[in-house]
Amino acid sequence: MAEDCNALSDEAFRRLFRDWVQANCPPHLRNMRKQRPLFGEVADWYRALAQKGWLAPTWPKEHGGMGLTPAKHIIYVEEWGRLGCPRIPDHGIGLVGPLLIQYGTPEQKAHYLPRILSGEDVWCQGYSEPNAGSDLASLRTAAVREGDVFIVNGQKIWTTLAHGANWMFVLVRTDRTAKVRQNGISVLLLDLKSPGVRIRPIANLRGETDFCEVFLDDVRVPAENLVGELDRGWTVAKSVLGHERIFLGAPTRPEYALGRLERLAEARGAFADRAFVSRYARLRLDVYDLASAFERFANVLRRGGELGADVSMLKILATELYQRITEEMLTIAGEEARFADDLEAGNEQIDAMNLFLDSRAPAIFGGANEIQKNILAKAVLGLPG
Amino acid sequence: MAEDCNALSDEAFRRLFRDWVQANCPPHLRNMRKQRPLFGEVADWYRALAQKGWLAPTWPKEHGGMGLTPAKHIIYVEEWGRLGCPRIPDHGIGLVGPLLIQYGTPEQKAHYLPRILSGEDVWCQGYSEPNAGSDLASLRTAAVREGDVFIVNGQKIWTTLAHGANWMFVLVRTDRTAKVRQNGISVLLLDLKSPGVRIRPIANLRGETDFCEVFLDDVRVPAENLVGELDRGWTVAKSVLGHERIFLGAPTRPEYALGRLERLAEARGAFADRAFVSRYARLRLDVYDLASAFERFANVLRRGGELGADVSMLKILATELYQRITEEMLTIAGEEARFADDLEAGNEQIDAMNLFLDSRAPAIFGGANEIQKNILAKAVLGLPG
Amino acid sequence: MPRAIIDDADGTLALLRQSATQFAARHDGPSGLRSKRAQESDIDRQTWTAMAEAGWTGLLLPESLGGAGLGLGEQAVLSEALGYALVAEPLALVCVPAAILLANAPPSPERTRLAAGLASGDRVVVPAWQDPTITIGRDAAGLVLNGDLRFVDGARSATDFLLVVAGVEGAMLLSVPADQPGLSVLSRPGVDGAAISSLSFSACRVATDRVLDRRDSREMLLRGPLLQARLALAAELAGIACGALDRTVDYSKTRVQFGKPIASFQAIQHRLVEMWMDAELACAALVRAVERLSAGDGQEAHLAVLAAKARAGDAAVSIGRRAVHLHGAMGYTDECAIGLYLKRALNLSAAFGQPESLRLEFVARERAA
Amino acid sequence: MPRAIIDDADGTLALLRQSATQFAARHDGPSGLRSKRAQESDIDRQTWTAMAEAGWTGLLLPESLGGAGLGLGEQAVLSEALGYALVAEPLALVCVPAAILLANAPPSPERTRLAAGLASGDRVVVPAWQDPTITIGRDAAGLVLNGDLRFVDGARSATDFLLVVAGVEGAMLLSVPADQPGLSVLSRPGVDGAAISSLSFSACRVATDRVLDRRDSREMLLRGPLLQARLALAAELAGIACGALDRTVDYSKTRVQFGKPIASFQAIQHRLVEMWMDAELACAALVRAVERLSAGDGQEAHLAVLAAKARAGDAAVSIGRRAVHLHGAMGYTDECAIGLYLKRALNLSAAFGQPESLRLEFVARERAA
Repeated sequence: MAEDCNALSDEAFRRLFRDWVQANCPPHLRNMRKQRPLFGEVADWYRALAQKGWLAPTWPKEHGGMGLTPAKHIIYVEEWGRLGCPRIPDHGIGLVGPLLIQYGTPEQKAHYLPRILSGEDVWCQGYSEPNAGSDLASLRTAAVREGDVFIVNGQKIWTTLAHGANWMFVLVRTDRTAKVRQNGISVLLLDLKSPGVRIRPIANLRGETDFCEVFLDDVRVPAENLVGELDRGWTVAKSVLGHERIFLGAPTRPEYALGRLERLAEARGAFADRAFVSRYARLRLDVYDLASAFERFANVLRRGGELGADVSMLKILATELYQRITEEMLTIAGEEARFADDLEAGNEQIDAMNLFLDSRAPAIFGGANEIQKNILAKAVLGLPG
Repeated sequence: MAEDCNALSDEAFRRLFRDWVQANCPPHLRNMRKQRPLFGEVADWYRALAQKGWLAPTWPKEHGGMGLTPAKHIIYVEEWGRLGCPRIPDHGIGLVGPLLIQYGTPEQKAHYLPRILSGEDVWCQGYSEPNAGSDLASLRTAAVREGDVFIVNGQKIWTTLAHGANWMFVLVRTDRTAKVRQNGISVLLLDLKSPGVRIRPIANLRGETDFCEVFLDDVRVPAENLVGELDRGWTVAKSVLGHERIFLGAPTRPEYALGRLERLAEARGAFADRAFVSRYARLRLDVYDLASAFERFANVLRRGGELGADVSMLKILATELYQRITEEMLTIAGEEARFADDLEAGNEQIDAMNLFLDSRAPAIFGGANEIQKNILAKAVLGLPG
Repeated sequence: MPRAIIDDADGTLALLRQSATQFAARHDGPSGLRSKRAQESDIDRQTWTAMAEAGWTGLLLPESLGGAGLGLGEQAVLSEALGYALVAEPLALVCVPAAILLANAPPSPERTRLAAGLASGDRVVVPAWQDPTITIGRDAAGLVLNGDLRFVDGARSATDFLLVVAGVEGAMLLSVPADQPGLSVLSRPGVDGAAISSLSFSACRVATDRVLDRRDSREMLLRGPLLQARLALAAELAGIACGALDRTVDYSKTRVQFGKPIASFQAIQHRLVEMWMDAELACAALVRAVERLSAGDGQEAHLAVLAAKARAGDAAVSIGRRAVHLHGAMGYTDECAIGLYLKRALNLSAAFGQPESLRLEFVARERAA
Repeated sequence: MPRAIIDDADGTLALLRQSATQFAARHDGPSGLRSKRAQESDIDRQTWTAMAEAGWTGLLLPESLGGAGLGLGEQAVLSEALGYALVAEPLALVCVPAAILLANAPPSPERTRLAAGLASGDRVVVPAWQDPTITIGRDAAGLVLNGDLRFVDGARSATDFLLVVAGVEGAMLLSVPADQPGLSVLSRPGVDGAAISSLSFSACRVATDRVLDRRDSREMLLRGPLLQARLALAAELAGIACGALDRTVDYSKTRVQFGKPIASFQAIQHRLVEMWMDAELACAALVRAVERLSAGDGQEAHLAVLAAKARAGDAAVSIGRRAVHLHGAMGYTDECAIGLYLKRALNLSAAFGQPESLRLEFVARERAA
């Protein structure tokens, strides 16, 4: 797979990627209702990507990645979304890989990176705790060094797809005496097959089990599984997102939902009702302008710049818009908005309620929108206190 | 004028009041564009009310008032609004009178009350200061006792109709050492003809001069003009509103604006557009339900109860609704929303822009809506700190 | 915290509210909904029987028909209290319209039988009237029905259906036993877990003595039942709104982030105040509807009921949405009851007319006058 | 703080923005509006002359016609910067459509004369095209006009009008001297103080050599000018939005209540963040429109311009409203400039298509494709 994708024009790369996906992403996996399939459900797609060398868009080529520039990466993600490819369990590729590449020892890189690409290891991310959600720095899961191992005790929650993973990248407190709460935190690689690990899946509003509680009782983690410096894990964990923060506010999800709204409206004749058209027009323009705003930040990356805190605005806008679009679907569904299951629209099924319920999540996770506004107030507007 | 209005049924009183107003309120004063006319502009109407004995609805009869129950008072205010009677300079009747009746000396009552009823004295209210708006307790205008007089220095602002008044009811700081800022405040009656008083009218967004700045430089106020106890003025000032707080959230203004919107919409054929009808329906129902909420609090008064902090919700709802109705007027005005002057609607003039600008004020004055929400959060929902 | 404040001179309403609260303590609402979802059912017979014993299934039926003979105020308080606790048996959706349909019908043995069964809980008498595509034929034995009716609550548990259908002979109220040949019930899951069904009639024969009432139009048969059902739904929705609010206020006082309960953050406080105002508005609209409809079913009552159902529906759904959000990740789990409040609100807000169409109906009606 | 970020390889745009800012320091925007209101005027000749000297009245005119020959990007940056400072001379409303109408017309001495005058500032050339009720007759001397045109900016100061009218012979672009007999100008105050006029023609005679251009329809004449004028208005509105935001952020940092600057209250912070996001969206929409229209005036450009004008109009008005509110009582005074931002936003947002109708046009256009 010797293409140098970065050398292609944006359009050529977009075409190349699209054509290959059309040919290689199994049709039954396109536009899945499930937001977060388990590894087994999408293994074919995962392996096809791996074989092509297109599994890890941002990893350097020497580690088996594509080494895409941010500009090309945006195209990769956009087309992935537009073509309805299923989300793969991506914590290994998106989170663990970049972290190990930046902070890992040569041994860690040599051991873990290939196993991510092969699908042998499926990773999950152990950040949140019952009392450390938006306020992540207050985490309490503790790791105590005893000889060659850390003994880990505590509880993680909202651990996405932990029940489908065999490894967890976990934030633990290694120094309880640190005055600043962000200090004294470390990052460990934890084998979920270790004794003392118990995983309980949690059903969500849509009746799916995307996330889990993970209980850790005297779990022994080899000391060599520490990533980066001891007590400096906060920096490690925070450094990882980089330009990828832009994707939290990508217009993909609102665009998809708007397309579903249009289908439903067409099937039900709602476009003949000016009251609907007026409300639809507002949503349509909000999606259109969100895409313009996304471009503004994408251009920063294209020009080689780095994203500032202001990129959070995209996440707020995209998540609220996704909600409003799904609310409108229920409005035009009329009495049928009473049903849990999908609505008929011509020869299609529209999962209006599924999308409505799904849209509740993004405004909460990844830093609730209120937290984003707090950050923007300080970092962008320079407001006091 | 010997009717015992309280003895009449609600409907009978409503009819009596309405008939009398129709016969006695000069037609050219009905539905005035000006929200806050000066005394001279409405003196005829003021005197007609005074002569009938209907000028001071809540004052006890022995002081020349109507002594209305809260229930009857609500009818009085509702009909006043519905019949489009002009607002009269009412600080004397609504504020100074009740305060003197409750806290005044016999001499103060004997001297001032008749002069309010005759229109000889026109009062204004000196509360706000440049740095004490929503945070009234931080006021700094100081009064220092020297023998038989207080020497007053400072500045008041947003003093409604001060340029048409000859007396000001003023909050002053008499003890700068008080630890709680609400203490050490007193109430004085200040003759605006005194040396050292300077009044500067301030134009508002609508180009009218409703309010003024009042500068006080070594103004001498006789000590006998103190109302209530020295340093206890906060209690005096706060006590006055009582059941009248309900009127801050009366549906009158939104109802009036909605009527104007309907006329404009009818004249322009907007009711044929379902997009407008859908937006109108929301506003119509908001007005309707605001009236229901107003009734809920009015019923408390009718049953002899007292209003709690929760009545503030009416003010928030009424002021925001008034704004939204006027915004819709500009929407259906289309390109004509560019004009400052009135819009033609059949054989009527609709002052859409005037109402839009006017609607900016009530959400700010009388305690900004944000302050009301702070109060509700604590007093009604019991939310912490 | 908000509640509908209805004139209650003799304290009946307070007592009724108290019994509903006690009832809810014995019949947990959220568990009830979860078990309906698991069993794909629409009525929990045990809870239903207990409600019948309390006199609630026949609350609006005249005493002469075996009912409690109570009024709208009582129904509103009951539905509100049950909504508050999320006790989701379809009293408002089923019993209220059934009771009024029967009460309005002329006397007949069939009416007497059904009314008694409804009140005692022995029979589950379920109205069906929405989206009719029914044709009514005749043969020697009586009427022959073909076609469908949609959005029927409680159909899986029904013993008898009350059909409101129209043919060339005008509109009629028919009773049809649930096991009548030619009648089939097709169910889909409601968003809150309770099944909602369609009735399908295929050459279904109904004896003429099952015709309970006749009018010129379906509208005339449905007018009273629909007004009262919408009022009861408004009450249940107002209760749901208040219940979701109170749970969220409580949660926000205990949930600590950044060293403080989240209820101490001004942005959260203002959000909660806005939710509280919406709930208060819903209660105020409900009270107006109760008062107007108690005074007669003219224009004033119609408007007030439309306003109350629209307001309560919007309040319950939008408070539900914000409540889920304020519960954070916990709110997005199926384990937390707050999501059930939102789902129940979605169901009832869309039932018998969603807010947007009710508002348009209000305006059309008011401007036509 | 938000700004339209347009590709500026050679730094032209940055320089232009800088000159506009320096210009605004010499020609105070708020005072200019107040003096227009007092004098019932629509253009301040002194400011206008200075703008002409800067090359701005003919910015979009080709150099061959005496203009600066600059493009959309430059116009957007200029209009945005002037909007930010509330320098309210009608460049976007008057010069932009005038320049495009002239640039699109075939060569003629009259076109040369008007273009030169527009660029030099010697003449004030004002397009008039809205709500026409004009009939065009003919007599020996040429054309005879009767009827009205509405919503004409700068009409009181005009030396020449550019009429876009249609008759049985098709649509035409006509120049008419402002002092032509049979033409009268009726003005009303705009909400921001600048007069807006109607032109009334009563047997007004126009020589045929004043016909500058002919097309099959008014739409064909107006297409380019309207696209570019709407784009420039979007830029000016985006600037107003950003100016109102920045003033409010500054005010909230200095205004102290309850012992703290009001900017430290979370509810205020979140409101300001929401205003900032709206301003950012307006700038992003503007940039897209500049890019699309620079690449051609097809469907993509049309949609992007409609979106930008709608977004910027809504942003400017709604930021203006919230800005007035956050300024408290001070914001409700005429003395405080923030109210002028709101009023100017109201004027321009409603000009050449209000947001609601632009959105509907967007959807109609997109769905027709």
